[in-house]
Order: sequence, then C-alpha cells, then structure tokens
Amino acid sequence: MSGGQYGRFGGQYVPEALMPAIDELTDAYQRYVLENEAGFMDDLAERLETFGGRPTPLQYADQLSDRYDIDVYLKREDLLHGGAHKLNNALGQVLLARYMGKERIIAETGAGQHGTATTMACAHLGMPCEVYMGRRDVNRQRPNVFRMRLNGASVTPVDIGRGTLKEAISETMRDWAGSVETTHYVIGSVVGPHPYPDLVREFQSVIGSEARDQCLEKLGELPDAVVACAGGGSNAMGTYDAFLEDESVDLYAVEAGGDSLEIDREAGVAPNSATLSTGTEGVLHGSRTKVLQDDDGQIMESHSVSSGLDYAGVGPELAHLAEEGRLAATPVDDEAALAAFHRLSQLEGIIPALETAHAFGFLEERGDDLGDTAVITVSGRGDKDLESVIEESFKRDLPEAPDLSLFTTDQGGR
Amino acid sequence: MSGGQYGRFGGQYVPEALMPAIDELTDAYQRYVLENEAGFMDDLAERLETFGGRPTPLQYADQLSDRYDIDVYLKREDLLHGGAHKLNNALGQVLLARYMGKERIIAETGAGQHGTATTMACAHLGMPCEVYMGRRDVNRQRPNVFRMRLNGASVTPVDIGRGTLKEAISETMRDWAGSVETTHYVIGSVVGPHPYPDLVREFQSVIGSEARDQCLEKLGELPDAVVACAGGGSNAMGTYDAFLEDESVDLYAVEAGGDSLEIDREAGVAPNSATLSTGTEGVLHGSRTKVLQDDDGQIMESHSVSSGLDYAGVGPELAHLAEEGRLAATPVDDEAALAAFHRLSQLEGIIPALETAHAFGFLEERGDDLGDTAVITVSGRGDKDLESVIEESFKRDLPEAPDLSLFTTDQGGR
Amino acid sequence: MGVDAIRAAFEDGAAFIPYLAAGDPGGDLSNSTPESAMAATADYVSALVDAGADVVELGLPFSEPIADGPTIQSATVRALQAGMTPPRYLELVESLDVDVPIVAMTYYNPIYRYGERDGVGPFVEAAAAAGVDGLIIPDLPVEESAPLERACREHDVALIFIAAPTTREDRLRAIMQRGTGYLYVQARLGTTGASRSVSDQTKHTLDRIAAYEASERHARLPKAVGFGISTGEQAATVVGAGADGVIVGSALVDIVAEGEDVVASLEELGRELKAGARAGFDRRTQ
Amino acid sequence: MGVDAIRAAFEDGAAFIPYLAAGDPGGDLSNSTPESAMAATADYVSALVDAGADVVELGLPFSEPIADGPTIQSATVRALQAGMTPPRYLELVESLDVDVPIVAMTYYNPIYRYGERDGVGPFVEAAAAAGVDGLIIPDLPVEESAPLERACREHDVALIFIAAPTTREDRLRAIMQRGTGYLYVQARLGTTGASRSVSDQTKHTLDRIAAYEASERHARLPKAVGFGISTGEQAATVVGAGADGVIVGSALVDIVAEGEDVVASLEELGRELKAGARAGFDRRTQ
Ligand SMILES: Cc1ncc(COP(=O)(O)O)c(C=O)c1O
Ligand SMILES: Cc1ncc(COP(=O)(O)O)c(C=O)c1O
Repeated sequence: MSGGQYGRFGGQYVPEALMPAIDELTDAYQRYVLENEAGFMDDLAERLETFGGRPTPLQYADQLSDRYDIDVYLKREDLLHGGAHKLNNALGQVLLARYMGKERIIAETGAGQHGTATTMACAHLGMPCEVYMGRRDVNRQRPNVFRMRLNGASVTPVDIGRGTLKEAISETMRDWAGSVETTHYVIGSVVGPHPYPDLVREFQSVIGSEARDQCLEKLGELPDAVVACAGGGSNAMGTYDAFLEDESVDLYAVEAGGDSLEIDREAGVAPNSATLSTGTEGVLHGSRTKVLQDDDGQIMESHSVSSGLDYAGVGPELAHLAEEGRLAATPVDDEAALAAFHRLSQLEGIIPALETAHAFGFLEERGDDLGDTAVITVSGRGDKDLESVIEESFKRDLPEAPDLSLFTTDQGGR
Repeated sequence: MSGGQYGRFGGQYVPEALMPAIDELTDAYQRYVLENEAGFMDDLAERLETFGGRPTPLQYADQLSDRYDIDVYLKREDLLHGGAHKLNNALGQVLLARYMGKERIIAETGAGQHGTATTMACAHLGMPCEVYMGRRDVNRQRPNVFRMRLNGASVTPVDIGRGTLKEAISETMRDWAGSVETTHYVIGSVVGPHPYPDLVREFQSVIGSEARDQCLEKLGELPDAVVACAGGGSNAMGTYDAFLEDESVDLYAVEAGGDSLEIDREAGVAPNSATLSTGTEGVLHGSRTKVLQDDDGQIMESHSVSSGLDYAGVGPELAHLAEEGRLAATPVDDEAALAAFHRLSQLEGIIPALETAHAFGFLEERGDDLGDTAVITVSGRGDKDLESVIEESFKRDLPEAPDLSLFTTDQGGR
Repeated sequence: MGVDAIRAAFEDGAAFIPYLAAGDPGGDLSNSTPESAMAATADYVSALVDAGADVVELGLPFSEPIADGPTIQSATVRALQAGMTPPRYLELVESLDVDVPIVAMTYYNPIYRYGERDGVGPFVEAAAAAGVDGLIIPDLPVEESAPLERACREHDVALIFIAAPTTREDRLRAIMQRGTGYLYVQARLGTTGASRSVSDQTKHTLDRIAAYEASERHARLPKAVGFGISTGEQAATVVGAGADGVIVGSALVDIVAEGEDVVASLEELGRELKAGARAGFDRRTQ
Repeated sequence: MGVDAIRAAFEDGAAFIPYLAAGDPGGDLSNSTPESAMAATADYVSALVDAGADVVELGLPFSEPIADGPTIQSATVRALQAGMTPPRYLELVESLDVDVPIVAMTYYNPIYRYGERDGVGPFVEAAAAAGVDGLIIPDLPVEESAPLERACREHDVALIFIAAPTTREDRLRAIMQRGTGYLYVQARLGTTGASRSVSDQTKHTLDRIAAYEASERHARLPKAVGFGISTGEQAATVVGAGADGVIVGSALVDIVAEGEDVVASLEELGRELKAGARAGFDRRTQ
C-alpha cells in the first residue's frame, strides 16, 4: 500500500508513467519541505512575507460580532497577493519545482484563483507556465483569465464535459503524462495522489498556524469554532491543521450546496458540490476519497455558483476527518452564499470571493450556536466574481443586492 | 493669510459656507491626528493593521534588479485592502469623521480606488456614503463602480465636462456646500483647501515611514532613490514624507505624460496630466498650486490612460517641493506606462494599477542612473484596469502585450 | 461710480439685483459668435435695468463653478463655448449703456491669471477701467482675500463677501468689517439655483446680522439676499424679513436658456421681482 | 480461458491486439440505443478477430479518462451517452461469439464501485463469469494494486500492468513480478492516440525489459507495445524491435467514429496490422 493514507482515504491512483515523478516529488517534499534542506522553507517564508504579504491579519469583525452576538474574527487571506489563500500553495510548489530543477509548470484552475496564484508565482520565479481551465469557468471568471495571460502564462480552455474544474484537472494530468520529465504539475488543492494532499496542506497550514498564534495573542485563548469553506479543501485543511489537536475547537467545513442537495444518481447530475455531505467513496484524480458519482461509478457533473467550489471530489484527509467526526461538514446553497456575499460587502467592507461567501452563509445560519468565539477564514476576495454576482443576484431578485441597473448597461462610449 | 502654506502654494479657496467645516476639520486634525486625542491614532493604527493589512512588505524585485542592475525594492501598497494606498487616507478620514460626530460621508473618485477605499471604510465603520465619479471614469473603471455599490454606497455619475476627476471633485464640493453640517467630505489626495493636504499626507505618510524603517532594517542604509507616481500626489507625498530630511535620498514624482507633453493653451486641451512638469500657478479646488490651465485661467481637460492620474491639479506641497528642487518631476507617457504594466506583470508577477505602472515606466527610462538602490511604491493593483489595458494595448499593437484575442470575444454563453 | 455708487443703489431699501452669465448665448449655440452672444447679454442687461434693476451682477464664466448649481453651470458652459474670455468680458462691460452699478461675479483663478503677471492687480485695474463697480468671488473667504482687498481699495471697486447660514459670529464680524458695497446673504446652504420656498434660515441669518450690527459702531452694510429667489412673492418675503435687496440669478438664466422672447420675459420677471421687493419693504416699514 | 488463454495468444510471437471502446456507436448518436451500440461493438470485434486479432481489449468507459487522448476520450463520451454501463458491458462481453481472449480496459473507480459493496471483488467475479480474461487499469500503479491482484488471482483473470518510458528498474521489477497475462509497454509518454512515428523510446524500453528478464529467473511475460501505433509498418518496426505484440486503439476508434464501412475498414486495417506484426517478427527472427 502506498503512502499518504488517511484512514481509508488517500493513495496514489495514477498512471505508471507519472509514478516516477510522484516518487521524486515525495522525496523532494520530505527533504525540502519537511527537513528544510537547502533552506527551502526559509526561502519560501521570506517570499511569502515580501512577495505574498504574510502574515495576514486576524481581524475582529465589529458588525458581524454584533449581528450574531459572538466574537467573530476574520483570517484575512483575501489580503494575500493575488487575492486568495491559493498563493501559499502555488508559491510553495513553484519554488519547490525550481529546487527540483523542473523547467516548466502546469496547473489546472477552477475559479482562476489557483491559476492566477500559479502564474504570479511563475512570473516571480521566472518559470514558463501553462494553465488549463474549463471553458465554462473561462467564461465565468474572465478577469482571472486576463490576469493569467498578463502574467505571461498560456491559458488553455478545456472544452470537454461541462467545462469546469474536474475537466481541467483531467486535462492537466494528460499534459503531465506527456511532459512529466521536465514539468511539475502544481495541483491547486489538497487533492490528487499522495504526496499532493500532504504537500498542499503543509503549504497552506500557515493560515491556521498564524491564526492560532494570533488568537492566543489577542484573546489569550483558543476560539470555540473555526470555519472555512471547502472545495477541494486546501483552505479548510490549511485553516484546521494547527487546530486538529485542540479538541475544544470545533471545525466546520462549509461546502457548496448549489441549487439543492438532492442528487439524481440516475441522471448523473449533482446540483451541488457538497461532496463531504452528499458524496460516496470512490477514486478520483489519483486518490480515494468522497466523490459525487452515480451508481456506476461515473463522476457526476457538480454545480455551484462559485467556480472554486464546483468540484465533484474533495481532499482525502477532509473525507477522513469528516468520517471520524473531527469536523462537521455543512452545505450552504447558492442563494445563501450570494446573500452572504452582499452582507459581508455591506457590513464589513470586505467583498469576498463567492467561495468564501459560503462560510459566511453558514455563519448566518448557525452563528448563534458556535460558542463565544469563531474564526472564519476569508479565503479570497471577490474582484473576480463581480460580474457573476451581479448577474446571479439579478436573476434571483435577491433582496440583499444593491441596484446596479444604472451601471450595468453601457452609458455612452468610453 | 490662512494656514496650510507651502511656500507660495496652499491656502483655503473655498466658499464661505464651507469655511466653518474646514475650521472644524482643522481643529479635529490638530486634536485627533496630531495629538492623538481619545486614542484616535491608536485606533486607526489598529484598524489599518487588522482591516487594512498593514504593514505592507518591502519586497526585493529579483527580475527588475537584474534588468536595471540596481537593487530595486517595491513598497507593496497594492496589498492593502481594496488594492491601493488609498485606504490609508480613506480609513483615516472616515474614522476621523466618526470621532467628529459626522453622519454621512461624501467623496469623489477618479480611478475608483479612492471611492472603493472610502466605501469599504464606510461599510467597516457603518457610515452612509455617496461617491461622485465622472461618467467617463464610470465607464473606464466599471469594476470599481460595482465594488462601491456592493459596499452599499451610492455612486453618482457626473456628466459635466469630460467626466473625469476634476468634474467629480467640483460636484462633490457642490454636494458639500449643501450638506456640510452633517457631512464630511473625504478628499482622496493631498489636494483641496487646508487642512486636507496636510491631513491626507499625514494619513499616507505611513507608506514612507514603514519603507524607511524597512530599508534601514533590510539594507542597513537609506536608498538612493525613492520613486512614486503622482496624480493628486497622495501616494507620492505619503512615500516621500519620511525621507524629506534625508538629503542623500533623491525623490522622483512620476506624472502622467499622456499622449504628449505639448499643451495647446488656445484650444484649452492638455494631452497629459503632468501638472508639475507642464502646469502653471493657479487656484483650483481650494488651493493655490500648479494647474493645467489656458491663458484665461480656465482649467484644461487633462488626459491620461490612467483615470487616477487624470487630473489638472496637483497637491500644493508637491508643487512647492518641485519648485524648491527637493523632488524631480518626470512625465511618462501612456504608451510607456502600458509597456511597463506588461513588464511588471510578466517579470515580477505583480499586475500593477495603470497609475503605478507610470513609476515603472520611469524605471525603464532611468533605471541605470538612480544610484545603487531604489524604492518604488507599488501604489495599487491592476484588477480595475484589465479591460482598459487590453483595449489600449490592442489599439496600439503593443509588443509587450500578450495575445488575448482567444478570450476577449465571448465564446458561447455563460 | 465704484463703491459709493453701489451703496447708493440701495437707497430705496428694496434693491433688485439680477444676475446673468456674461456671453451666455442661450439655448441655441449653433449660430452664435462671441460678438452676438455679447450683444445679447447687453440687451438683456438693458431689459433688466428697464425693469427696475438697481445693480447688475454679471458672471464671468470659470470652468469649475463649484458654488453654482446646474442652471448657472450650464450657462457657464454655454458662455465658454460661445467664446467668452476675461478680455471680452471687460469689453462687454465697457460697452454697456446703463447707469446702474455693475458687479462682476467670478472665481479666483481667472482674475488671478489675468494679464501679464500673476496676481489680482491687473484684473482689478482693468475691470475698474471697464466700469466694473464691485466683485464677488465665491471661492474667496476672508482668509485669502487680503491681496484682492488691497487692489479693490486702490481702484475703488467694492469687494462683496458672502455670509452663509453656517457663518458664526467671529467669521461674520470679519466679513462685515472687510466687505464693501453690500453683504451677499446666502439664503440657504447649497449651490445657486431657484427653489420653491425661501428658508427660515434666511430670516435667522438676517436677524443675526442685525443683532451684530446693533452691537457695533461701524457703518451699516446693505444686505442683499440671494440663492433660490425666483418670484416676486419670495422677494417680498425676503425684504420683509429685513433684507435691503434681493439677488436673482437662476430664474433669469433659465429664461435666457429657453431662448424665447428673452427680452420681454426678462423684463416681465424683472418687474415682478422689483415690485415684490418694494412690497416687502413696504410691509416691513408699515 | 483466463490467464493461460492470454499467454497462449502470444504463441506466434506477433500478436495483434486491437482496442475498441465498448458501446461506442460511432459518429451518429441520434439513432443509437444501448442495444444497437452493443451489437455494433460485437460486430466490430468479430471483424477484428476475422482480421487476425489475437486478443481484444475492450474499453469500459469512465467519465474521467485521464490516460486517454482526444480520440478515445471522444469514444468514451459517445459510449456513455449511448448508455454504456458496467452491467451492459459485461452483457456485451458475454454475448461475444469469438474465441480470442477479452481484456477489459477501464479505470479504477467503475470497478471499485461495481456491485452492492465497495471493493473490486464483485466486479472481477462478474467479469470472469462474463468471459473477461484480463484487466488493464491505467490509473492503478503497483502501489495500489494488491486488492485487485488478489481478486484476479481468485478468479483467474490476468492483471496487466503498464510499463512506461519513465519506469526505472525498481518499478519495472515490481511490475514484471506482479503482472500476469502480458506487459503493456507504453511506446511513448503522453496519452493514448495515433502518431506518425514510433519513438526510439520504444526500442529502448524493450531492451531494458529484455536485459531485466535475462537477469532474473521467473517466467517471461509477453510484451505488447501500445500508444501511437496505427500502421502495419509501425507494427513491424515495433515487433522487429523485440515486442511480442502490438496494441492498436485510436486508429481503430477513428474508423468507428467516422462511421463509414466500419466493418470492412476495421478488417482491412486489422489485416494490415497483423501482417505488419508478422513481418516484424520475421525480420527479427531471420
Ligand atoms: C477564494 C477561494 N476559496 C476557496 C476555494 C476552494 O478551494 P479549496 O477548498 O481548495 O480551498 C477557492 C478555489 O478556487 C477559492 O478561490
Ligand atoms: C493606484 C493609484 N496610484 C496612484 C493614484 C494617484 O493618486 P495620488 O497621486 O493621490 O496618489 C491613484 C488614484 O486613483 C491610484 O488609484
């Protein structure tokens, strides 16, 4: 049995052609990341600080705390360069690839946040880069496509299937199958074959370890609840990792409830991406985990209003922790996420990513029974989502949304 | 003679109706800002840290340093919440308004960065807010319009004149003339009547004082050159202030050279916004300063590809420092700024605001004779400018720009 | 003419002071030349004087009219497009064939920039020579007015300050002491522009000024109320409340903008306003 | 049948192993039913066997075919749209009227999820019963294969591993020791798909395997080369370089996709490939 097991989950289900690279990566992970060989982790920490903007603050949220009558603290990953926690991992992996002597970077992206983080890291480190992105996501997250191209990367739209993250990952694996000798594949979440789930969690764990220190420093104690949205789960695992042993701290993984939690396994369609809540055990993209699949083991098309959560799988370690009861997975649907997006924008002056907004939808639902203090990770900012949010809010006639009719139609030329 | 004189520049040229508010503000500035009454400055510092993300890093720019054979350090104001240095001032003023018991905030905006910073600060502090923005800028900086609305603020397009910053300021002053008793006007740069130029500089001086400390800590010495782009000049003054007494440090203010430096005073059109370089003494928006004006003293329409620099005036203190020779004002034209935008995006993985890009255009022109070490303020990030840059680069067939044709036309519906 | 002429214009206790934007060609710009626009303004001024105007305020357009509302902003834009400049403005004033004082209303920058050297001296000298009797500069508070005061004193031009509803005692004192000609009492907060009702603020401001005057010994300054007055009834109310005159701008500028029967309409409204002011005076002194 | 039958299929030293996506109805989906698509596949298999196929690889479609190039991805999408499922797949295999071994090629998840309980046992049992002689699971490296090996041993189903150009000695050893039936030698890096030339990598890999075999004492495993072979000449080159057989997929799937004279065209290309393999064998053994 391979390394990288989390209870029943994990593993390395990849083509033989990739296994040597996976082994090489496992070795590099051990040496550079875990043992800080050649001062790798120091180099990374320095770059995360000066290029990335770490540490990110832990902010007391005045208005939300009032609203829910609980002390709400925000871990501000949205302030990271690029606008999301994704840089922690992307910079780590691209730097690792450089230490490993790789010459080219490939990556998949859903919301485009991992893609932009990767292209930014590649530009910063002078590495050529190609990013695969589902066609549907290309259309949903146009600003991020521009950003990737502006950073000098190629962006290859993937037209297969529904054109979201699942298809982009599959396509990137295909590229890697042909280019593995010179190329490092920067996976964007705690998914994929071992050692990726470990590696990505390790790079992201800076979120939680900073937050934990900041709590102790500011509050003198640990929070009662730690909340993070989970797509693949890198934000969630990065946030939880430092708290795993703190048994008094409840961990909440907020998933994309999409339109509905009803899954039509016959039709092969999941109107949500709440894999921990509604998925079943399977093997996808290199690891055994919870998966949205039909009765024949075909992976279903997932749905979420937020591209970054729109994925039929989830990190194996999260699947394990959920099964063990160490964390509670709770879905928040599209509409609640959109409402939360507007609420945070208006009440706190923070425009969150739609992914992030799910965590605040959870707070609205459950804010009153989370104890005295909750930490929520603001995994990213919402600049990439402006157009989508406007459109989706308008479609739903969302009461929380401001009127934008004056500005959405073009008023005269530029 | 009023307070707030910088040599021949400065003053308080405003309608009588506003003078009592100006006096009140002068008093509040003295007490809260300069004397830290009621712990105002501590409160602000705490909020700038946890809400805003201060301190911002001083980053060594590997690739630029290589390119120009000089140590280039970037002061990363683009990492501030909202994406530009503007929050330093906006948060300061909105908080000050709260301490003063004001009930409503108004602001003008050009690029929308000051507007979004102000609306974010207002949401954060629970203040109603209205922002005036020229119609042309509304169209050029659409994402920022959305952000302001999402923060719950009103955005009022100004249709007068060419619809840029100048018109927006005039219109905001008109609002203030009627609402002055309950309303604070948050000016977005070191312009306007005294005490605004002092007040805004004071709030922005955190940029330079951090940068100076970071230099001493990292380099053990001061830089030879400090470079900042200047529209109204808040980024520039905020960057310079801590270095003013350091005579060995050369200060460069990079202005928007627009299409050309030729000014047609007959036609009343300035194809640039390089006020320090091409302006003449006059009185605009409350203070005596350098102004782009025709022979009759009518203010000219300025031009820059970047909304945030597109202004016919400049802060009086900058005018004074330029006249005294303490700083060198140098224009960089639209095309050089666009090229620099692409260069920074590709070489460093930082997509700058178009305003900021001007400073890097200067570096490209003069990088080789700035001494051994230069600090450049990255005043903001470019997310707001993606569409404009693509369009303007395409129009010019800019060799530095990536090909975006694959993505700019819509490929199938959403 | 000069400062004394302005004081004299308030003799009947109910001065009517119309404002027009100089060189505003009105609605249809297409056929206007600088000369035709100037000629039109001259005609309008005559009509208003015929209607009973005691002083005429003539706006010299500035590109950033921050104290003006939409009506006068638009007139400013039209006048600038039609070619109005400070030299032409002075030509226009010189050409006027009326025997009431002319007050130039403009912003600080155009007069600061006038002539070969910076500073307000050249403009005031030229203005006085052209027949300007007074100046109103809405963006010039007393804090910044010393150079202009000096030039005005030298050339016998009145410097008229504005007192706003927000102006408190100390500032009122400075304004009253340093202003000449008359005191421009701003009826309400905001920018210029016609409004439906005259605010209580006006009465309050006038009372405050009266109280101040009673407590001081220097010469009394006529008080003309402006901002928002557009009807004879409003004029009556304002003068009835203690004003020595009314200033009417936007309502007249609107007539010019519409461009139909301008001379007749100006005269008609002018008569109504002058009559209203007199009626107010009568009410107060009965 | 079973493992031995597969070994036997390599007896002439030049095996031709075609691959088809089961239930792929070809270009025109509109009139296809699951039954018609299955019947078509059965016809195609017969044609290939008539042409000289020694083993047939039948793809059980999976929604995430990460090891496949565009041609087989498309066939997978068509087959799924036409209604192919694991139960139907086994029905199809059972219905085949050919006497060559059938190897099922699919990904891990469908076989893991087959049946009432998780795990690979149920699928292997059902597959063996339906007449499947071997399995190729491209996303199952030896690290994860123990459960499947056990089930295959129990049901006499060959578990065929892939050796890639990147596979180094230690991994090659494990693959050779644990694989049964034959060794799938991946001709080049990348995904499945026809290509114009057979790479030098193939010869190199075959030589490495031969060297390894010479140094060890356990039973020799036939080596079939796949990825990119589409012509008789390529088949000859590969077998000439030491392979015991050629695996051809995308070139045949292309014929199905085009949908014209499919049976005849498959037979024609099948004959060319078999002849090529034989020619290569002759060249090598001369
Ligand atoms: C801002 C943000 N948050 C969360 C996610 C979800 O990914 P993960 O669960 O790996 O953190 C994404 C993915 O793009 C994202 O952009
Ligand atoms: C990013 C950025 N930099 C610079 C400026 C110019 O303003 P200032 O000169 O006041 O810093 C702006 C104005 O909007 C801006 O958005």
